[in-house]
Amino acid sequence: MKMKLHEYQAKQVFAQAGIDVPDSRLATTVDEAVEAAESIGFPVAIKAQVHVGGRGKAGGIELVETPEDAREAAARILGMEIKGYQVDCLLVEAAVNFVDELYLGVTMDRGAGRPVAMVSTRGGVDIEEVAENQPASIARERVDPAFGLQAYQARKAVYDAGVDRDVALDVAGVLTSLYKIWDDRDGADAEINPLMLTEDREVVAADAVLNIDDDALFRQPELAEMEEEAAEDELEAQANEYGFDYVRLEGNVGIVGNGAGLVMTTLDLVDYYGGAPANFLDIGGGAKAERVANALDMVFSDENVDSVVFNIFGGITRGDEVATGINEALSGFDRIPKPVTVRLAGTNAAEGMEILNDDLVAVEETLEGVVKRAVADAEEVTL
Amino acid sequence: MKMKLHEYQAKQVFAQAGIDVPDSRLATTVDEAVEAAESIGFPVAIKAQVHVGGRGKAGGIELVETPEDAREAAARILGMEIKGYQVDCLLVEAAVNFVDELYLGVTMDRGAGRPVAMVSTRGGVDIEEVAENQPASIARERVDPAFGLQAYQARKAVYDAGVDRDVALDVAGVLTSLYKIWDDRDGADAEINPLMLTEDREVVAADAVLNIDDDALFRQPELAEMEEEAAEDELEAQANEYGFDYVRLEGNVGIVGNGAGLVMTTLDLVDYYGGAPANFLDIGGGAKAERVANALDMVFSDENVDSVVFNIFGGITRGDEVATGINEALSGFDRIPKPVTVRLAGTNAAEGMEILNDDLVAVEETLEGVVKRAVADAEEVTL
Amino acid sequence: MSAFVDADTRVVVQGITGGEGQFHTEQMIEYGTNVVAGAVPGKGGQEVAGVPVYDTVARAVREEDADASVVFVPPAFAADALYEALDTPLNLVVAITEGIPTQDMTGVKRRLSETDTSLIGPNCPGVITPGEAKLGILPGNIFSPGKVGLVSRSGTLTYQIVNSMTQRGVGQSTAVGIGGDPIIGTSFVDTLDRFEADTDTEAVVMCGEIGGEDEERAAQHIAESMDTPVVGFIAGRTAPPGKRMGHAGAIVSGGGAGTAASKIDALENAGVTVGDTPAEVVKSVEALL
Amino acid sequence: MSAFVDADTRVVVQGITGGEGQFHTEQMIEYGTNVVAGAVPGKGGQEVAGVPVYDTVARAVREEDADASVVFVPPAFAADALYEALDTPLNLVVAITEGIPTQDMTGVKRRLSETDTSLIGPNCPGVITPGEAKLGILPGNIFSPGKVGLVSRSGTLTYQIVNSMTQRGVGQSTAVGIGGDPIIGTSFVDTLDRFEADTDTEAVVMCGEIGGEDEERAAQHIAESMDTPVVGFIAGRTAPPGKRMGHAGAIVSGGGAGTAASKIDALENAGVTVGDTPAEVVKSVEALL
Repeated sequence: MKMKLHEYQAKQVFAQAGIDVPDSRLATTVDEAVEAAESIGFPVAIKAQVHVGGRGKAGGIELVETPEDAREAAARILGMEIKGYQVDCLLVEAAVNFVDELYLGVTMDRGAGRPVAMVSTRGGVDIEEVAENQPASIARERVDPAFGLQAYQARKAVYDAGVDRDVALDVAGVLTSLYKIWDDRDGADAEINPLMLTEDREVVAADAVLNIDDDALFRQPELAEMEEEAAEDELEAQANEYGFDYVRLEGNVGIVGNGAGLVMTTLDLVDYYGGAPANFLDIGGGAKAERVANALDMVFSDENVDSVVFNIFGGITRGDEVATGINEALSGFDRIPKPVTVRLAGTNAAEGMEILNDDLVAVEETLEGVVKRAVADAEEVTL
Repeated sequence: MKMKLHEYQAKQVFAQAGIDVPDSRLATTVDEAVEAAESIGFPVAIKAQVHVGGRGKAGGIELVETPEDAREAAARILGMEIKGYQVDCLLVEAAVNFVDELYLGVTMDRGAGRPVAMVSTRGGVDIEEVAENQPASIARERVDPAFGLQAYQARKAVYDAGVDRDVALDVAGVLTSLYKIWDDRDGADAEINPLMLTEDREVVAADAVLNIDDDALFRQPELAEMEEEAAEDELEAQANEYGFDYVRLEGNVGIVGNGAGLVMTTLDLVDYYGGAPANFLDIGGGAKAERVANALDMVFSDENVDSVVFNIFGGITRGDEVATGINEALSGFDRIPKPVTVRLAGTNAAEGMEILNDDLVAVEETLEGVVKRAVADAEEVTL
Repeated sequence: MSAFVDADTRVVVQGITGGEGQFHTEQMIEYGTNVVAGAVPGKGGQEVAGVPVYDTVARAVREEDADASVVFVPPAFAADALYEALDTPLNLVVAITEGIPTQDMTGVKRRLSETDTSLIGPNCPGVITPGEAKLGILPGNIFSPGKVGLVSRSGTLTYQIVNSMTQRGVGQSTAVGIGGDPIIGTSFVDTLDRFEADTDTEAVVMCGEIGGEDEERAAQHIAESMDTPVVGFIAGRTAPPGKRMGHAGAIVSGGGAGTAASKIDALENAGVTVGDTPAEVVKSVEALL
Repeated sequence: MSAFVDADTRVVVQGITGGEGQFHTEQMIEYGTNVVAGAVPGKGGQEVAGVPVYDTVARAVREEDADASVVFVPPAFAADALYEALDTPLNLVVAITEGIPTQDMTGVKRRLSETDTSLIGPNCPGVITPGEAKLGILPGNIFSPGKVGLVSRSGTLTYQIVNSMTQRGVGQSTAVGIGGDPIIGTSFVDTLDRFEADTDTEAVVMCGEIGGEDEERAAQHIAESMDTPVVGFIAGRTAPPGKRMGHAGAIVSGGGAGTAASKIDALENAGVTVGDTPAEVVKSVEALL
C-alpha cells in the first residue's frame, strides 16, 4: 500500500533535497489564503491539497491576479469535494512564468524488479495518457538497485527525451535528486509534473508527487507523521485503524474472510452467483474474538450491506476457536442487524460448525454454499 | 597516498558516527594537560598525538593517577620525538577500566578489489604480528562494494572471531559504524585497536585510526582541513607542496625523473652500479622550467646528496622543451651546488641534448650512462 | 524426486526463537519435516523444539549440513536475513515474512540473481510435498499425496482448493505459495518449470490473481514449453482499478493493466482451462488424471 | 589479429573537449587511429579534430558504430564516465585518468565483472599496436612493428624499454600499460592471455613493480598456461617498506609483502628470465627471436 503525501508535503521534501520549488504558503481559511497571496505577490496559484490526481480539471487549481480573485477562488475551493475528498487545505504559490513543461518520474518496474527513472518533454499533461499514446516520448532508464541511478543515466534519459541542451544538465541534476529522494524515503512513486522551464532557463518543480511504501514507514518517522486518515471513506479509515485490508465496493453483500486470494475469490463468487459485493475485508491471520467483532461491526455499519458472508479457512488456526470467537462477538448484539452466513473450513472445521450458535448465524459447509445463501438473503432484503 | 588523521581527529569522526569513545580533551601545553586531567578526573591516559604507530612502546602514552604525575608525564611527552615525529599535542583521556580488548578494522583487499572487515579478540597488540603468527584469530568478511557491509556480515565476523555472545551484537554494531565511516569518508584504513570491553560490558573505542584516500580528499572537505604537513621530514613536506612524488632515502645520489616506474628503475640502477640513492623524486608529466627548478632545489638542499641524476623520458613531451627548461632553471644559480648529469630520451631527445648548456650539467645518452656517471661523481665527493 | 523439497531436505529455521518461528517449527517437525537447526543472532547454544540454535546461518548450515531455510524474521530485519541465507550454499530459501519494504526486496532479488539459490516468497505460506515435508505455515492436515502440482499467489485460496481436492481423493505432488508481494523470488514460470521436470507431477493447478504480468508470462511459457496439462484460476475479477486487494501485489493499475480478464484470456489462449469457481477448477483437474 | 586494437578499431574519446583529450585525439589520429567520435555531456553537436562530439557515449557508439573508448575525464567524474562506457556494447575501454578515488574504482571493477567489456587502466598510458593504432598517450614515434608483446605497470619505463628495442631493431606486436593504481581493470594475467592467443606475438616483455601480488599471479599463470617465452623486469628493488613510490599501487607493505625480491623469485621459478637492468631485458628478448 502507498501512503500519499500532499503536494505541499512532497514539496517540502523536494526542497530539502535541493530541488527548486516556487515560493508558497499553506492556508486553511480564506483570510489566510488572501494574506498568503499578498505576502507572496501576485499572480499566485491557489491549489487544493487533496490526495487525488486531476485537481486541475476538477476546478481545484486557480491562477489569480488580485486579492479579490484570490478571496473568491479560496472561498470556492475550500470545502469543495474532489473525487470524494473534501478540500481542507490550500497551497498558495507564486505562479511560474514558464516556456516549457517537462515530466520527471521515478517508480518501480515491477516486472523487472527494478526502479525506473523517466523523463519526457510532454509534461504538464496526464502522463498515463502520454505513456499510452506516445510511449516513445518518455525516455526510461532502468536502475540497477545495487548501484543506484548513476549520473550518466540521468543525463542519458534527459538527452534521449530531447530536453534542450542548455538546461539538460540542470534537469539531469533534478532527476538525480528525485531518484535520491525516492531511494532514501522508500518511495513508491516520485514525480514532478510539470517541471517548468522559465524564460531565464530556470528549472522549477511546479507540482510534486511523493508516495511512500507503507511497509517502510517504520523507518521513515518524519514522513509517517505526515500520514492522515484518508478522508475519502470513513469505513476505509476505520479499517486502517483496525489493521484490516479493506476496500469498499458498490454492492450489497458484505464479505469478511481471511487471506487476500480467498476473499477476492469470495467477491468473485458473489458476482458469479448474481449478487454484488459490498466490500473486500481481509481480517488476516488469527481469529481473536475482538477482530471478528470489529470486522462484523464494520460490515454491519455499511448501510449498503443487506447480508454478510463470513468465510474463514482456518489453516493452522483451528475452526473451533474461530467459532467461539464468532459466538462471543455476536453475543454482544441485542439483535443481529443483518443476516450472517458462516462457513468454516480446514482444521477442526466440523467442530467449529458444531459450536456455532445457529440462533445468531446461518451455517454452510461449502464456499459455494455460503455465497449462494448470502446472495439469496440480500435479494430477499431488496425485494 | 593516504592522509593520516590524528587519534583525536579520528575519534571525533567516530564519535559523530555514534561509536563510544572515552571522555577526552586536547592539550598543547603542560598546564593545559594537567587542567584537562583534573576536569576529566583521574586516572587519565596522556597520549602523544603523532602520525605513527607504536607510540606506547616508544613511551608516548602514560597512565597517571595524580595531578603531579600528569604534569610530569605531559612535560616528558610534549616535545619528545617518536620515530622522527615531534610531539606537539597531547590527548588527555579518561582511562577505561577494561576486562578485554578487541581489534576491529576495515581496509581494502587489493587483490580482490574489495573492502574487507576484520575482527579479532586479540586486540591491544600489534595486529600485523597477529596477522602473521595467528592468521586464524582474525575473522575477515569480504564486502561486495555493490551492497556494502550487510548487518549479517558484521555479526558473522564478530561470532566467527569468538567475541562473547553478550556483547556480540554491540560489537557488530560498532563494526557496522566503522565500515560506514570508512565508506562515507573515503577511508583507506579504519581501525579500532583496542576496542575495550568494560566490566559493565560497555564497548569503548580506546584508540582510533582513520587514514583517508588522498585522491578522494576533494570530496571530503571536512577531513581535508585536518591535513597537516607531515612533520617527519621537511623535504617530504616540501615535495607535497610542489606536488612531487617524493621519498627520502639514506644514500647520496639524488635522483630526479619522470614516471614512477622509470624513477624506481633509476634508483635500482644506482644501487646496481654500486651507489646509494638519496631519494625518489618523480616530477610527473610536463617539463615547465619552474617544476624543474623546484625539483633541483629540493635535491640540492638535501645535505646527504653529493651528485644528481636527472633522467627524463620525454614521451609526448619534447626533449628540446625539457632542455630549455633545465637551462633556465639552472641559470638561476650562481654556482651549481652539486654535479648534475642529465639524460634526455624519447621525442626530440637529440635536439634537447644539443640545447643543454654543458657548462651547467654533464650529459649522457643512455640510462646506464647517466647513472654510472652520477655514481662516480658521488664517489669522488665522498673520497 | 520432487519439485522443491522432500523428506531428506535438511531445514534451518531463521527466527526460530520468535513466537511464529517456534510454533511453526513444531508443526513442521510434527509433519515429518527434517528441521535440523535454528539461526537467531545472540541465541546460539539454545535449543528450540529439540533443534540446536546457532548465531549465524553460515554456522547452522556448516554444522548441520542444511540445504534449505525457512525465514520467520520480522519485516524490518527480513532482508538482512535473506542476504545472510543467500551467502551460504543453501539450495532453497522460503520467506514467510509479510510486509518487507519493496526496496529491500529489489536488493535481495538483485543479489539472488547472482546465486544458485532459489527463493520462494516473501509473504507466502511456503511449500509442501505431502507425506514428505513442508516448509512454511501450510496446514499439513488438508494435504494428501498425489499427482497434482499446485502453485498460487495466495495462501487461503490454496487451502480452499487443496481441501476440495483432498476431499475428492485428488492428491498433490507439491503445493507452493509463491507469495502476494510485487517483488518475489520464484515466479509462476519458475515453478511451472519445476513441475514440468518433476516426474511425480502429472497435472498442474495454477492460481493467479490481479496485478502484474506474471500470469501472462506463465501463459506464454505454458504454450511454448509445457507438456503437463494446466488448469487455471484467477482471483479478483470484481476488483476495481487502483485498489489494493489485500496483497501488496494485487492491484489493477489505473491504466487497466493486470486485470483478471487479461490474465484469463492469456491462459485460455495458451490452452489452459480456466475455472470460474474453485469447484470447477477441482473438477477440471480431476478429469485430467 | 592483434591483442587489443588494430587499424579497424573504431574509437570514441570521452572527454575529447578538454585540453588533454583534444591534444591526444589529434596525436592518435595522426598516428592512424580510427577515432570516430567524442563524447562530452553538453557538447553534443560540436566537432573536435574533425570528429563529431555526442552528449552521451551510448549515442556516440550507436551513431558511429564505435567499439572502443579512451577516457580523458578528470578524476572526480571518471568513474561515472567508466560506468557510462560499460553500459554500452564497447569491447574495450582505456582509462588514462590518474587519481580516481580507490572506492570509485572498486565499484567500477564490480560492474566490469558483469560485462563483456575489457578495461585497461586507469592511470595508464594506454595500448598501441605499432603501425596500426594507439589508444592513449603513448608517444607513437618510439614504437616499431614487430613480434614482441610488452606489458607494464609504468608508462615511462615502457618507453625506455621500447625505445631501446626499436633502436636495436626489435619491433613490438602490442605494448600495453596496465596502470599504476591498486585497482585496475586488465591485469598482467589478462594481458598475458591475450599475448598467448595473439599469432603476431612471439615473445613477451613483462615489466612489473613493487606492491600487490599481480606479478606473483602472473608467474603462476606463465608456468601453468604459457608457451610464449617471457622476459621480466621488476622496478623498485631499492624501495623501502611503507613508502609509496609514485604509483598509488607501488608500495611494499609494512609486513614485507609485495617486494621486488618476491616477484623476481616467483618469475624466475616460473622460468622467466628477469633482467637486472632495462638493457639486459632488451638483450634477453632479442636473443629469443
